[in-house]
Amino acid sequence: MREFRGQSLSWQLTDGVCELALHREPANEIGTALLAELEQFVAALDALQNDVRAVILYSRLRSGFSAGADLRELYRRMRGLTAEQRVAGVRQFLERIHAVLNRLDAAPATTIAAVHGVCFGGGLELALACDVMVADKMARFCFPELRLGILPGFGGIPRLKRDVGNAVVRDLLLTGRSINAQRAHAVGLVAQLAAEGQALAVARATAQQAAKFDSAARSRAKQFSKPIPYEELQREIAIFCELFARPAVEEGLRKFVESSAPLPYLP
Amino acid sequence: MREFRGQSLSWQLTDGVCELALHREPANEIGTALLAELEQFVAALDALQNDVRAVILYSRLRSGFSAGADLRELYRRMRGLTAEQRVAGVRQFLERIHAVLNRLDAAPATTIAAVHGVCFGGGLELALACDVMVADKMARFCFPELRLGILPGFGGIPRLKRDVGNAVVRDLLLTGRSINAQRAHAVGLVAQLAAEGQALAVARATAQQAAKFDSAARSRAKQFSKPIPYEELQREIAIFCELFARPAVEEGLRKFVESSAPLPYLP
Amino acid sequence: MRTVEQTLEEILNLAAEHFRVPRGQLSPDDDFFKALRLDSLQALELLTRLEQHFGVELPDYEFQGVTDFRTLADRIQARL
Amino acid sequence: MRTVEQTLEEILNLAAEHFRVPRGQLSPDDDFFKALRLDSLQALELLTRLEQHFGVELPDYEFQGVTDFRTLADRIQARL
Repeated sequence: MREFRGQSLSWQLTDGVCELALHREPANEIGTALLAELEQFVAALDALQNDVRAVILYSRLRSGFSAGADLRELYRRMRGLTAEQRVAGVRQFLERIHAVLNRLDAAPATTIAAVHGVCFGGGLELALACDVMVADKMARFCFPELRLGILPGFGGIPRLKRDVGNAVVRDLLLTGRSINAQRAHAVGLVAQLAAEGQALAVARATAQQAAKFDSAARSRAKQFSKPIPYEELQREIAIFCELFARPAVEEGLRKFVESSAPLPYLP
Repeated sequence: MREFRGQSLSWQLTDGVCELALHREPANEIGTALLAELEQFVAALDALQNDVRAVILYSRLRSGFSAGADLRELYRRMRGLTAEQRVAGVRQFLERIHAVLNRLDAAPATTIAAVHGVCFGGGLELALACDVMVADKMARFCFPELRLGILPGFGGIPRLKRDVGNAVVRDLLLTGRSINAQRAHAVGLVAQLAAEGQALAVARATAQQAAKFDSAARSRAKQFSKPIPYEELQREIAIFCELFARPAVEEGLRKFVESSAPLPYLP
Repeated sequence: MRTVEQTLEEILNLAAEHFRVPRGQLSPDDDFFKALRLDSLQALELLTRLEQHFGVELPDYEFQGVTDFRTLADRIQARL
Repeated sequence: MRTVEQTLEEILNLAAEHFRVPRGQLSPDDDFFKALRLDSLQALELLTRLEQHFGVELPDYEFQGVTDFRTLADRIQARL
């Protein structure tokens, strides 16, 4: 299969470059629907690995790359369940998204996230699994999870630690503030800045370049230079589930879901 | 011996500061000639270790610090050899340059690379073995190896990983692009920026300061703070040799050597 | 170095320009979320444009904590 | 915010000044590697001066991929 058109995302492979567009309204929230199509995508990436030399992930929505986990769905699903059932459900979801992001992380192709608008929580975790981040100057990055009594659950902390100094990790995690693209570029998280609306064009030029390289050299160099923190990723799931079991989290999610504040991710 | 004048480099020791000038035309390409004089230099550094408190590496050539490995020599030497002979030859060269860079890396003196112009491939790997990098604002840094179907072979990835976040490593390695001195400074690779033509002057002031410190404190502090990734360095040699054995590499080298493009390192 | 009055003036100009509200309709004590009719995405856009214009960083919790332009000017002034 | 025409004008001025070519001799559709008679070091120097002047980063592969000043202006504009 050289192309896929789904409900939440679509992709197509042309001349060695696979472009994956996220288009789940309102802001590419990552829930069961998007997850299922991401699973199909990484399976296709494996099957096509001799043909795919570079991958671009981007969003077709005005709102941005992704606002993160689908908290509305999460809240809906957890209501009426026992604490044990909730944790079992969330653990299963996390195991699935980790499997997807680990495969993306280890893909032999060069993977590029072309980011604009919001890149929050799970959206940032998806971008962090890619090799190279290109960002529109208006993009913003954030780990708001502590506001909900949890921590990033899609591999965020282990992967952020891989990319930036620990002081930056603590800044983002412990204040929950969002940083702009210039700051993300300055600390090394973002490789290239693009003018407004130009992230995809800049990512395409980079993908064209990466696709020129010899496949064996590219994949061996990536494997050698990009460590995947599997052990920490497993520990993250355990800590997430431990925090998630507490009643405070349901209350935090309820407030978030019912909020109509201008910055709803801020409790 | 307090001074040395060679074909490819010269050095002299004055008041505890050893200045090493690279001057092999056209761009301090690192081949067997420069390697042999670097070996003599690190041996002298050992012998003089009670007298050398700081070291400055710089280039006397207009083109820059170093354009990297001598690919013309490499191509010349490999022609007519069997694949096995080629790999054996390149492995021996890599073992020798690694021994030099490991000794420079571990030298008890404070080592400063004063960089201007091109600092590419093996040139960047030489600078990365030093403690402190001072850069002229016009300097550029690059790992172009993937363009030739190989990866940096003089310890580049393990040492770059020591100095900057993994996102920066992947940006440089997987796109092969060159970054300017401001970007190298922003991500922490370069410690100090100098005006055009002033890198050596800035490095000298830094060397004077470093030379004031108590030797035992300086060398123990360096040893404690600067890990040398010996195991990864060995793995790098193995991966390089594995990639180097493929016919695509000879073809890539031939194209490079025969190119008359304005940016010949770009395929 | 800007005075806080200059900062306030620049904020009002920037807001009027980017959110297409006549400058004369905005006053320092307006609730800017309401005066500019900002949704959550536009609030973030305003934050980013202010950060770019003034060359500062303003954490969301400080931005969120104010509503009128005058207090916003104080918060930005504290970072200049 | 610069228009692409302003960007182009600034590129031509910068190129003329740094490579000592009369500004009148350079036109937007010239092959700049040829018009400025750039060797590989000078090409990198031009890239660095453009990056410094515009406060952007322009990867070599994008710079290499163009020859005329007009296309170069477009590439830089996409980063401003």
